[in-house]
Amino acid sequence: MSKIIYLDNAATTQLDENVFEEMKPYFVEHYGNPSSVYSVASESKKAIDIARERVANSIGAEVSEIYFTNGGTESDNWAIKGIAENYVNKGKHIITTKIEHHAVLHTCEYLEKQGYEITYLNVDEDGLINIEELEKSIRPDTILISIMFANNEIGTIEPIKEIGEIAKKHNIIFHTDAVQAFGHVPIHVNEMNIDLLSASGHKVNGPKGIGFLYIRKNIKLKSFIHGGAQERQRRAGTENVPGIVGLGAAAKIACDNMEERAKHLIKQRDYLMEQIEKNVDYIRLNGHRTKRLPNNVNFCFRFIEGESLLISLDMEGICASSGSACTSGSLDPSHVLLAIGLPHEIAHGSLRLTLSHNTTKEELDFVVEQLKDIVNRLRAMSPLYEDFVKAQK
Amino acid sequence: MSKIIYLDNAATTQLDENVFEEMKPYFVEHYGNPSSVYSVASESKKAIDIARERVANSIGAEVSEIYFTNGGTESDNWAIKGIAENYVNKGKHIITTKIEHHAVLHTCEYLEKQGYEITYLNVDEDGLINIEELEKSIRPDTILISIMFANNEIGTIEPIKEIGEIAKKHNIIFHTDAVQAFGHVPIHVNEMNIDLLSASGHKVNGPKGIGFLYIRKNIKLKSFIHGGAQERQRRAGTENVPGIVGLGAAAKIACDNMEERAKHLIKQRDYLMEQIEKNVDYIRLNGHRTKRLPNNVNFCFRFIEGESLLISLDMEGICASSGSACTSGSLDPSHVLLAIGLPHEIAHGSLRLTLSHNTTKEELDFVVEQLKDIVNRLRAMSPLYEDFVKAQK
Amino acid sequence: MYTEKVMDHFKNPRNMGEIEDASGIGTVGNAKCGDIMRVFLKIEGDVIEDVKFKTFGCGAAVATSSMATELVKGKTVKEAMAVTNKAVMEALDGLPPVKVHCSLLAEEAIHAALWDYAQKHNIEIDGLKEPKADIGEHDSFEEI
Ligand SMILES: Cc1ncc(COP(=O)(O)O)c(C=O)c1O
Ligand SMILES: Cc1ncc(COP(=O)(O)O)c(C=O)c1O
Ligand code: FES
Ligand code: FES
Repeated sequence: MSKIIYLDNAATTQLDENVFEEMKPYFVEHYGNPSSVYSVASESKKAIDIARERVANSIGAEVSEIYFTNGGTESDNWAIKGIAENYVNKGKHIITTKIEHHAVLHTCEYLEKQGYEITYLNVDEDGLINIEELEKSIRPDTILISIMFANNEIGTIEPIKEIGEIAKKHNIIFHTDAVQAFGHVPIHVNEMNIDLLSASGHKVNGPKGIGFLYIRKNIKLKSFIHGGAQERQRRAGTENVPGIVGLGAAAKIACDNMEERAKHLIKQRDYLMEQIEKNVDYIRLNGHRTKRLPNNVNFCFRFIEGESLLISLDMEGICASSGSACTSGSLDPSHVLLAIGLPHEIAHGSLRLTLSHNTTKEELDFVVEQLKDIVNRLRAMSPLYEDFVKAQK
Repeated sequence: MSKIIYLDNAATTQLDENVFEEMKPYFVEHYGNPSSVYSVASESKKAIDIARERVANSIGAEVSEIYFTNGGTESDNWAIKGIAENYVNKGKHIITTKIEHHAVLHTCEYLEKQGYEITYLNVDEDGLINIEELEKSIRPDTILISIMFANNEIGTIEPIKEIGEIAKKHNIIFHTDAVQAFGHVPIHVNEMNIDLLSASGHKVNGPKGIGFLYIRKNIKLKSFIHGGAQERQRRAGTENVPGIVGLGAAAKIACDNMEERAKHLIKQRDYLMEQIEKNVDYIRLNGHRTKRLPNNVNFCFRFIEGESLLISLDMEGICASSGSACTSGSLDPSHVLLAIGLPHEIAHGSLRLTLSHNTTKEELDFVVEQLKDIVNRLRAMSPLYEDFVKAQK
Repeated sequence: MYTEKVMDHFKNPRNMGEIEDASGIGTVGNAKCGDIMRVFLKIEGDVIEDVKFKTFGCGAAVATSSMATELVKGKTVKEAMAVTNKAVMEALDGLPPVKVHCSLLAEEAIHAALWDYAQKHNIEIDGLKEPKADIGEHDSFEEI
């Protein structure tokens, strides 16, 4: 295993060298606390202002609508719990989907215990929600629609603009978890009628431990983390200055290069899908074939189990991920794969390959080659495959 | 203004070069998500394990009792809101003090709105709580005592061991905000009967945006940030690996050098206090003279206002802080200075100088010299001083 | 956080001090919120011949006192009445939003001194109202 082929960019990405360069001065040199009066701290303050502007520009927001957080998870928690608390007088009903990230789902489950009612929308076999079902599920006491921009496992991109229109029409606040979409596909909060948007630095070649929540001007959202007066009194805690600088730099690079990178990635992605489909039998593409993130490939390989597949790929230096129960930490395979209608035993054999803009065609060819061998080897080991073959005869 | 004299180490500290060196490989090189299966991610996992062990060692805790957070503020929020939620069946009464950091106070105020009852203990003129008052305020429905280890403004160290004994005797959970004490004074969670402890990296020459919460094994504390299964399912969100590494390294360096540094700092601190008292009239030492953080000096200078003092010091390259209303962002001066019994106009003229282990005697001499001139200049400008002088005649 | 002009007036305050035989003295502010400003006026004929101030307050409070006294010096009483806190802020190239209230104090202090002058000389000044925040002499000093 000499060379590593990293195809797990939906889990986390490599920090961009240029981003790191921008961060560096804010560790040891400009360490001042941005809340301080003296001029030494003004370097930190200025750096945060620039980062906030870059982030705001990247989603068509105003500077004053960006609030830095510790990551996508905190942003999701803040948005959902915050709206639940602030608008409780209007109602206790929230609409979301069955395929959200756990940061949204577990937050919703927490709220259910507090007496809130949550509607979990179904998705079709490609992972798309149904706009009519959404509209029908709106009630007079609905206070929030929280639907992810793009799914982290199967890559499907939801019809955000249509969802925003529905939300606006019914005067309901719309939050979207854009952790996977931010920096990868165009986002415009006004055109899409998004009221709240979560994103995370480390998914776009930025640093870990930093993210933001976009909060539209008119939205009442109290603090989730109480304390000092940072972030215009809405998010307490000494600012992670290098992290914020890194997020700003990453947002700028991602947006400046988005079109070009997406074009390249989509070509790579479609090539990889095509090659896998050409070389391996009994597989199923997960997620919508075109309405998907430019870097996401996800297949189920029947008769085999995901963790075995991952370990085998790892032995060849290939980093990937799976929604199998054996990797999910629970006894069930990924809730996303179940929601798109896969039976347990098929969901078990899922493999997610998420590319970066640096992924080469040679790497993809190597992966397909290895995958073919590994799948054959694991199937030869599989009693399910044996049964299947016997039944065929 | 060629050289900067940074005497605001209670606000934030300079990142230690050696700490930064330890962090560096985890930005661009070892960027794997520690939750991943493949071996590339094992570097991140190992690094987190080492950091957790270092942090645990620094407070005499077990490795499994350390949970990484985004900073002191999050730790305080989690501890207090978490206990409030988990032990609500036992009662809704919490005891804290009037001099806590806003991260504790504003969290308690939030809980008051949710129907909890909070007792805010008084402190004496030195900022010390009264153990008997504490014991008397305990009720059958008291679920938490949250008292800071050392105060961030006046540096007073509370009688933590005695508080721990009282808490244990009455079987009440004891949380301490040790953000200012951690790494500066010895902490032992078992000897001191501490059940929950908050700390932050950037106050001990570690990075910003990282901290931890110590949670004693038997304490039931649910998640505050919901989502993925990180931190043994108790704190969701992709780990800030370089931040965690930096916190671990900073904790180790701080503890390895604590004795030596504290000895040196106390000498410096006492020298600074002595020199100021010798050179400037009409002043008051804030905080206890000996039961105080090794690096904290805090005086009120009568007839002058803190922000003017800070700006004037800044012009000489000296970074300091004040609890004056004009710097507090509210119309009142620091709640801590009011709690130790200072009238508003005297609280206005407070100055906090917090040293680092690198502070030199020459720097302190320069500061005293400047301070003397500045105080004279500002008093010459002050209508209050004019009135005072006239009244003296 | 402050403009260069603000810093300049903070560092080198113009007209700082007292006038022994002032025609009018005004002290405004509130020890509770930190700001106390005292203005001394020397008025001859209808002209402000000299002006001095003393201020207990933040950098913005000192700078606005300094600038306000500059702006009224040599002016007629009527012209001095037209010096608003906005004019003072503009002359300082602006203040941070949280510091706008400090500039109001400068305007009030000048008005209070003019009021004192008008009272002593039994005249009426157009548009001048009794200062609401004149705290006069400071008489209580807690020992520390
Ligand atoms: C869709 C989605 N939401 C939220 C998160 C959580 O982000 P973070 O781990 O940065 O807090 C992730 C990533 O894990 C994600 O993919
Ligand atoms: C005593 C105390 N508690 C809590 C905090 C909050 O820590 P952080 O800003 O790192 O979240 C601070 C520092 O500002 C502090 O001094
Ligand atoms: S077979 Fe071992 S965890 Fe699934
Ligand atoms: S005098 Fe207090 S803020 Fe200006």
